[in-house]
Amino acid sequence: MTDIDLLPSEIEEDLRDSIRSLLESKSDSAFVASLYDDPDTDTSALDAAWAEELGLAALLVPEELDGAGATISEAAVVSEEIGRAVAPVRFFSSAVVATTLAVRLGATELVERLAAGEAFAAVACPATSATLDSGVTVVESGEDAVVNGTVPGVIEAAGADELIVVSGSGDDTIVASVAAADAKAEAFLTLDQSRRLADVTFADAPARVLGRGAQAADAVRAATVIGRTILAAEQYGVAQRSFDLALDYIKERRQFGRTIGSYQAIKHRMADLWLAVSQAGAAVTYAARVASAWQAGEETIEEAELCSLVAGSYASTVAVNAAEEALQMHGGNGMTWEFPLHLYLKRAKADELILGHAAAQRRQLAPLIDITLD
Amino acid sequence: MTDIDLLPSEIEEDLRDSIRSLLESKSDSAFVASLYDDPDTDTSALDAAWAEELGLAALLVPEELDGAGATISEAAVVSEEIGRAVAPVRFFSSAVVATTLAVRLGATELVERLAAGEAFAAVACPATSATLDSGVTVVESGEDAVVNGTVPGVIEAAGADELIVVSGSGDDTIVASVAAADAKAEAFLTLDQSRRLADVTFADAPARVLGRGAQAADAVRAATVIGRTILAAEQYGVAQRSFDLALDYIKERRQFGRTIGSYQAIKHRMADLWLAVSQAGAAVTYAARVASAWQAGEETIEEAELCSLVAGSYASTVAVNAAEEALQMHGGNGMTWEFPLHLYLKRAKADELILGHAAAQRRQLAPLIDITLD
Amino acid sequence: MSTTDIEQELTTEQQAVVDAVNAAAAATTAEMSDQEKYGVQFDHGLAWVNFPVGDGGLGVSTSLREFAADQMTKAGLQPPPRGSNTIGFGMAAPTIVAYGNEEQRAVLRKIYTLETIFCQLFSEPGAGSDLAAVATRAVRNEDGYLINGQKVWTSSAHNADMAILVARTDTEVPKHQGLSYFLLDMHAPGVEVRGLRQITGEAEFNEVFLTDVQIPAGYMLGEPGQGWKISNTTLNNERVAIGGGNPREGGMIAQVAKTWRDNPEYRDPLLHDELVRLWVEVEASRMMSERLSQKLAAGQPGPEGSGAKLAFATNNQLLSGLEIALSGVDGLRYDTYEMRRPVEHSMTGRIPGYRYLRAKGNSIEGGTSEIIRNIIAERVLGLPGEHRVDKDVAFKDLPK
Amino acid sequence: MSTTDIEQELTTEQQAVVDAVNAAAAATTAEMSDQEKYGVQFDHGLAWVNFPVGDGGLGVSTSLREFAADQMTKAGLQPPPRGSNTIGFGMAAPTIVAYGNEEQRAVLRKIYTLETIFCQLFSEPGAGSDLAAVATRAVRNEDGYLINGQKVWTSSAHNADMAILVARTDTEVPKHQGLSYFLLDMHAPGVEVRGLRQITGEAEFNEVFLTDVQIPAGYMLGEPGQGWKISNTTLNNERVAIGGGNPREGGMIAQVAKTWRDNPEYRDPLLHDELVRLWVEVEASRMMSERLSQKLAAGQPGPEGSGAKLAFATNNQLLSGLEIALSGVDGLRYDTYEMRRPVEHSMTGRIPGYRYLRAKGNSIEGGTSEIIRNIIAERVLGLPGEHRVDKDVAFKDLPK
Repeated sequence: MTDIDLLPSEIEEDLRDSIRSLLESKSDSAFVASLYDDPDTDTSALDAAWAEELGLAALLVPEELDGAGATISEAAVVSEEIGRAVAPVRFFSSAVVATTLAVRLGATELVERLAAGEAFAAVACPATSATLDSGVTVVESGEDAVVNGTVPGVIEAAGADELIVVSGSGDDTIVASVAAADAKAEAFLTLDQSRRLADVTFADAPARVLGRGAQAADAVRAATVIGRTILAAEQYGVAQRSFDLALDYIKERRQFGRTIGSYQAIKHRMADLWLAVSQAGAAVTYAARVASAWQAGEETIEEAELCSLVAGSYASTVAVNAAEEALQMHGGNGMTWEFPLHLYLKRAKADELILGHAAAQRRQLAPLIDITLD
Repeated sequence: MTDIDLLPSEIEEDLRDSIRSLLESKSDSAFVASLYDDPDTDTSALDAAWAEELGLAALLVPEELDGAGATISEAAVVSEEIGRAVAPVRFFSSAVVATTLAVRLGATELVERLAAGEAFAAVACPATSATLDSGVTVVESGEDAVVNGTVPGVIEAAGADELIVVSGSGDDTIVASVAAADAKAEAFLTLDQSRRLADVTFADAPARVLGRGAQAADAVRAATVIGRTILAAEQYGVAQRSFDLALDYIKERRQFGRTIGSYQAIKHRMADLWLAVSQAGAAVTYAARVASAWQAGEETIEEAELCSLVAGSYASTVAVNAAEEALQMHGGNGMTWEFPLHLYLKRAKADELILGHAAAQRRQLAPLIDITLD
Repeated sequence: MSTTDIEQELTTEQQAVVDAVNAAAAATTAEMSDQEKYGVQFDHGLAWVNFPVGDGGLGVSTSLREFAADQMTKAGLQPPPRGSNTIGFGMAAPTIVAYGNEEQRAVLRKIYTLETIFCQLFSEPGAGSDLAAVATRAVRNEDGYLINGQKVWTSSAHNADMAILVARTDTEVPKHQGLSYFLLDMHAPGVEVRGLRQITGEAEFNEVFLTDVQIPAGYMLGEPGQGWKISNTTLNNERVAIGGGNPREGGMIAQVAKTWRDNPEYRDPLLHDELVRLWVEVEASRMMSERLSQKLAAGQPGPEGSGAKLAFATNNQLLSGLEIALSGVDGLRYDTYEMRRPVEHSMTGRIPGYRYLRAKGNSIEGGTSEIIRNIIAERVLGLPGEHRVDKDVAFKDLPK
Repeated sequence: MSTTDIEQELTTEQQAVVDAVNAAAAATTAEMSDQEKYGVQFDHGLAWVNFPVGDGGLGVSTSLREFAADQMTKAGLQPPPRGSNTIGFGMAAPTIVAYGNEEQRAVLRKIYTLETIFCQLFSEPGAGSDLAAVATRAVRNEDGYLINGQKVWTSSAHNADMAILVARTDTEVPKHQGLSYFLLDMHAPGVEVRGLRQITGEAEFNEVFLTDVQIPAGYMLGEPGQGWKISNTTLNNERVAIGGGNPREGGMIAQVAKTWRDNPEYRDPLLHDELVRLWVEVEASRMMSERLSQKLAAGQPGPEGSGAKLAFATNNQLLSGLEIALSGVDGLRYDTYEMRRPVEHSMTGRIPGYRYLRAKGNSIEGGTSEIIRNIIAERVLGLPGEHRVDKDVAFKDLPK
């Protein structure tokens, strides 16, 4: 194992400031709440701001493809801030998972459109699936293919310009891309409206093959490991902000003449929660640094995968606990639409299932740490 | 489902008083602790007192066999008191499980010896097994049989006069009895010295067949259901007494000028624990009453089995939690040999594994409540 | 168990009930409106048999209520649905009969006949668990009292005709001493009701803004300063009677077990164990409630009621959280976030996401789980109360 | 990272260390006893380089301790094993150098040469978490102080020559003000040491009974009434430096993972998930400690230390409890309950039952988990302290 530096770099802190102030100005909690009342709320200004102006769509694109060539750690900081703001930003689905697939498969033209913020892509797998597999039929013919089937609950498929389909495993893996116009993506009302889902139907949809075989399988694995790491960072952001909101509230709110933060039962629960959130933060930073080291050729993908599963399974549970505890500490106010807590609860609960729930992730981790059931 | 009365009967309360005062006089915590220092401490006076004088060895023996013909509910009260006193009393192994087998198989002569308190019996299965199966070879020849094999960790095998062997399942079930002199029972030092275990070896041991086939299988099932119910009652007794000890302590012990029971974090944990212990008590009483109704022909064995698994899986976890919490609330004093808490912790932890840990019991329960995995 | 043996001799009180039922049945005709029929029942003392004669009762013991209900059913007398006036029946009536003067008690008949629907104006943004922190002012003037303030968590306020109200008449004394208890006409000028939107999207409850609302002096229940004492009478009546006789696998566990059975594709050993574990928790809790109801029937009140509320909240939250994971992508579908005002809420009618969100309120409404744990620790276990800093300070001097 | 580049210019302080090491090496001969060699190191200021000259130090900054250790190793100078005098090195020496007069500081050399082994007499049966409740009396007489009382949880008391002692010199003032700090000769008449048997069977710690023990007046450290302040200096030194650089799957998790791997017959999907979940917990906790040690190295102290202690206790207890279930019948075998006095305890050398019982102490020793949660809530999160009733009352008037 390499020595992993866990303290924030100056670049990361600058990036954090940029994305935080962008989200504060363009995606405050009232804006996020408006997506629940009107799913068609216009988010194009926000899209342009993060993807193009701040250049985050190109963050993980290598410099040789005119991207920023940033590290996974830098992307994790962005994701953490998105979690803190429960922002309706397609960073995870388009700029991380889809972009990683496109970069790794050398789909240069697609990478360029994504990096420029001109287009967004979504990987067509069910939001709650532990893998990126689309579960549809892909019939190849040279560089082209035809796709048939339905994928329920695809993250941010509505409004995406390209839908990436993953089929098969190992040497039989195929990754193909379908233009949005050639598929039907029906968005539905989601528990968490800050990350909308859609049912996607492909009916003899024409597709372009981006990769196949072992190379495609490697790309899918890389996108999964990186995606899980970035998602864990988001979950940590949700957890930390929920905790902060609760801490602020209990320091102010008085009942029986004392702040409720002076009651020992509350204090002890907050101490336990602080520990859990702090550990989640450390695990996430560690996973992101290891993934960065792997990207730089200084670490194995096995280690990056292991750390992503540690961070993912841990942060996913902590985020839900933090949002639930924060709501309870707000008492009746926590149950109101007016307070922003519900936005965190909904995001945390939906995030908990993305790329597999915690127990499913632990089952993936088990063989990597030689604690097998059979 | 019949209407189950959950309030104590007068007979039960009288029985409770008798066994409690017997254990207070003959098996206080100093006596129990002495079994850790000298495993050969003489318990014959205690054996005579509960088994013969109080007649508890005959409690579950039908009146037509000169027993007390008591209900499972009455036996559960005895067991609860044994748990409250962490008494080294072979009620569960000999007077409940072995006696139920002998009664159900019509082994009249054995029943009479057991009922009179002249002899004690143990079922030769590993303490932590979810079934009574001995896992040894039994070769029949008419009413006789020969037994070969080793059974690790048999409850109270050392000092038993008869070892009951269970082999096979369904129509292939055989239950046989081996005289202690014909087997080798090596007691070992046990985490919980109030219920000692022994490794038992049968080498061409002559045995008497008590029952075979479906009748034997039914008897084994009945003994398992009743045994689990009685064990759950003991676990509830351990839990309730651990809770009581903690409550007494935190009302007296002062730190920082206040009783530690005045600190809200402690209060809330005690409230949660009170709830769990109270629910365990209700589940145990319910299971015992249903088992009594089944014995009286007014309930099905399926319902008795279901309730025994509810009570068993629940009380087993609660007892460990209660003993652990009680120890923590005693601070440093809880870690000392001088305070009796460790006796409860050790009994609760060992009991947790008897007849299968809680998750194993839940797996047995699942099909009975139509929540199956496959 | 509750039906008397017909052969058995009736007690004097039972006989009084039987006589009243017979008389009411004789006085009831098929042509009467429901309201008129309820009026006949009230006038014969069958509204609340334990209330005094003239207030809708017969002055018999409370334990005869169930007997009276049975007799009424047998005689074909249909009582009004309590759910149409929950606060009226459950909170206003017992409080008014205990503290109201003759004029005030006149409303009892209208409560029973459903002419006057009640709501409750107790909680405030700054007074939740700590009800005695009520800041709504009631200032004496020549016409009575002028009310100003804001109330919250009021159910059915938009349908209510009258309210029971706690307001502060004196800020110079400690907080528990300066409260008074009023009846309030919800149609009076200055009463504004707004739906309070919840995290589920809908508004089961309301905020009520009271701006220069004039109340006649005669609308005060009891004496000035008795508000805390009287409101505790009301809240003690709020405590839901613990069921007993609940079916196995009822409520939320039934819903989630059904989801499990209906969705084999998302089964998983961990989720399986968690579901069975919660099934056992709910069953153990049910048995504790069953025991409590048997104790109550045997005249032995027990402390398990608070425990049942705590267990209910915890189990509902864990189960509804689990159900989402058991539903795959469908667990993330939501039906509607539209701001609606439901007549009543049901945990089983909608989707897993709604149940998950709504169940979060179970550990807050009717006393937070933290307050319940305090109650168990102090009243059941006999542990010391929390340190209080607000007992001897004038309300106006307390930090807000 | 800590070794300096040889090419690099040495600072003045570093040069002083190098000079002292060279001089000590020159003064050390192969014929010397270990004790003599340690004496040479002390006399050259290499015992604790940050201590003043004459007290075993060179008066350089604390950060040079690691540099000095490296230089000594390079020069072949072997320091004494700290584990042979843990309390002497870790607690007594820093306190004595801070508060001791010249005569008292003379013991520093004997601590370093291992001639004087120290133990600590702070906790009492009635003063655990609440150390300021110490009731052991120190009464002034013409020969100094007469000590009476009982101490508990004293490790190595039966091997110790000297103790650091907190006792009460004044009962008329509030509890924190009446304490004083002493050195005590453990061989003095009236000092009785008894092993304190633990739930594991053995006695790692002792009770120490002090009956009319006479202490010279010169054995008091600091002034009368300074005991609380000085003992806090000591306890701050007790805080174990959080490791950093700990290996993955170290300690208890290594043991339990091994048990899993070695016992395929008891595997079960639930126990499996619980083990992997705890593996993840321990790994997350390790990463938090790793980050803390990096922050400390970068001069940014962080609050994670208390969290690491809390997590350690919880994880050890859950893991050791799980290990018993993973071991089947073997989980119930115990090796010995004999009352022994182990030199040191190890979690990995014995059987699962021992680990389960011993780990229960992890949430009590060195500050209970309840105290740690208070510390996190108050010092890290800035929440209010607990209500105190004992701050302004004379010790003699406090309820005991």
